[in-house]
Amino acid sequence: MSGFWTIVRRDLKLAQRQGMDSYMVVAFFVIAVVLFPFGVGPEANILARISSGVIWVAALLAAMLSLERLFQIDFEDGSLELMALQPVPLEVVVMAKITAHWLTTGLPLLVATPLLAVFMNLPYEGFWVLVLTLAIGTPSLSLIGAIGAALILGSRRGGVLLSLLILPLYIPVLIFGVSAVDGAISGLSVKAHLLIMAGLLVAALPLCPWAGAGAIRQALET
Amino acid sequence: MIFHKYANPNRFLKLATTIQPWAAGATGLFFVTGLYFALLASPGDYQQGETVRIMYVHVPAAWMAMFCYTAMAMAAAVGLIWKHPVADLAARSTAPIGACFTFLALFTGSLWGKPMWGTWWVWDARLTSVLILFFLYLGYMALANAFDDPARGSKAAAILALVGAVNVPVIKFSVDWWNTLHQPASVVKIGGPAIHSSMLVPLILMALAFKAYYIWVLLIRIRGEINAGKIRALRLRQVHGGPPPIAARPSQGVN
Amino acid sequence: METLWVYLQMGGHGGFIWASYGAVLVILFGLWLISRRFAGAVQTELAVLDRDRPHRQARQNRET
Amino acid sequence: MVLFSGDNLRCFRGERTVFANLSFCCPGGGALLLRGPNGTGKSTLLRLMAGLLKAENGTIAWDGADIADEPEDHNGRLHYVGHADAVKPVLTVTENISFWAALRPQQAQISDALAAFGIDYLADVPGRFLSAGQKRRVTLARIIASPARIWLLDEPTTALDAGAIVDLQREIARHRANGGMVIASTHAEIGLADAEILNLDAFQLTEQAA
Repeated sequence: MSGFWTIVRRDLKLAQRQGMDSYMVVAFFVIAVVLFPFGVGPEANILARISSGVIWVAALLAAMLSLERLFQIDFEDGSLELMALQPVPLEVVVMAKITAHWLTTGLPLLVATPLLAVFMNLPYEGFWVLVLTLAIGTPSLSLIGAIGAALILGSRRGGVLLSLLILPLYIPVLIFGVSAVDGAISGLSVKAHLLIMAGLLVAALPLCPWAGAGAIRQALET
Repeated sequence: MIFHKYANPNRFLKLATTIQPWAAGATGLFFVTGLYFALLASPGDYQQGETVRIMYVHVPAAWMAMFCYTAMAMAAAVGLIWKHPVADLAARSTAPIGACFTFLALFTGSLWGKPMWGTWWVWDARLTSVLILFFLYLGYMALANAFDDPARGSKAAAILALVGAVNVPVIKFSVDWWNTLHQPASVVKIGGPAIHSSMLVPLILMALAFKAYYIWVLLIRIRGEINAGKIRALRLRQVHGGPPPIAARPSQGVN
Repeated sequence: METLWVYLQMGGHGGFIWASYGAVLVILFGLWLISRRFAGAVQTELAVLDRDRPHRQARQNRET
Repeated sequence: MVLFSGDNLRCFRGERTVFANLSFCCPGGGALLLRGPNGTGKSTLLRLMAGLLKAENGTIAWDGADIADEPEDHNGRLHYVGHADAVKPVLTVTENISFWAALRPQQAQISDALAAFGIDYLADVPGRFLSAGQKRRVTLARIIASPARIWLLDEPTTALDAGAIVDLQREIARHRANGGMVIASTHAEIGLADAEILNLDAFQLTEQAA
């Protein structure tokens, strides 16, 4: 387990020294959401109606933005193959990198969400549910995205390819995230939605590091 | 036992050359009879009128869309687990065929929807999941062709196909759930409980035609892929073979 | 002539029906054509390479 | 006595057979030098020994046990130096080295490792300021910073100057005196005069057999 935290700490340190990444993701998130009032008009009730969906979609795109570099840099400078040659199982390495990714991108998104909820006129009833669904949902996004990030290693066109691979897989998380918020706004119970989202996360926790490690192993075979 | 890389593909090539004419013949036969029944020998539906004829291509195409994805995922699994070279190529060759059928299912569905529902597209659960399936095919094909080494592309794409296969039921479930929340008002339940036998005949014939077509084109594509692999091996040998080996060791004869 | 026209109209929905069948035929034929072209091109290239191989070997043998 | 050995290896990569019928054997304190022209699979063999690649045929064993059975155990007893240096530009030399050492069960003094390659004066310099040769020294210091029995060195002398090669010679001699093994592909003189030489040219497949 010490290997896990060693890698998490190192990735956080790298993110902090290289700077920008977290800010970029949050800035993208905010700007993407702010574009919508310009697109659909400033009527408060229309914004309120679409707010949960817009915030979720923007969060999803923002989380994906930084995924391309999750393994890419370590792959290019040889760090990834050295990590595969440590006594730490590669699945643990992948899990550690996903954790660091979530801490540097998912968490800042969560912090920025209340501000955007106010911008988008989100009804008060949906406010905390939105934050809660993002808290449960963004780790799933990082986990699923890691598979895509591992698969594109060494390919010719990384970024665009990644979105094509990952976005369809994100749809379930998006559906349950948004419908939980909508349910809360119209006064329904959101327990079922949240439980399903938690279920998705629990299923992704073992499966995604495993698949990601498999993808990295075959990428290192070249 | 030394596993020779091209022993299997060569045997497969022989098999393919025998099957291929039969598959071609079956495709032609089923297509002609299927089209005859679908367009001439079957009556219009009392409820949907002549537009029911679209069903004879739409439904088999949707079946094939699902079937091809399953076949692709299974071939990918075989390729990953048993490292069977032909399985990799089969998965890779299935993808474009599956994508074409998926596109046809969407396109004909849209053409059916306009006269039936008065709109080209509804976010009905079935249409939506087929649309996502189409995206999964596109992602698979893009990944499989994104590497300089095709073997590497096949492996990466195989993992994606399996991840997708795990996800397809989840996506289906979530789309169904989503759809019941946002039920569009205009959807008419199609098909009905009992399907008349006069409609069943063209439906089955077209389904068989599509399946035979799949086998036929699949064999053509796999044959192409195998030969492309041989070409790459020959080219690589030109590059890496360099000067002829000095000492041909006796133990390395043809195995 | 009249009956053919009635038949082609398909009770007013002819456009949709013929477009569906047309799309099916065009796409399936197109995919078949592309696949065949690909397989054919590869086969030709392989034949050319195979033909050249004995020459290369013979030349190498002469040199050694 | 422990033995690191490979038996009847055949490797298929990038759609061609790189080598076949290759066997090797390296006892504790021993050294193996891989020779052969470009493209004969020296790097491939080292990656195979590290467990990054899987052989088409044949096994690699440590003390008689297949390394594929317990890959993490095998990782714990080897160091691999490949073509890439894996030096992070934003981390200092010490941070770079201590990260890799921290992932391993045994650790030596980082300062000793730096001193061994004469880069102790660079300890607090971020990686982005280092020259190619200095980065190489950092990579080599990494393998000193945590002891491991097997050193797999793929062209370790790339970008190294004469002084650094002397350092490498001394460290290899010390490593072997402690019972370590060195398997290297290089044409430079790195104190492996008594090493067994494995010429990969002998394991190429002939045209008709391939």
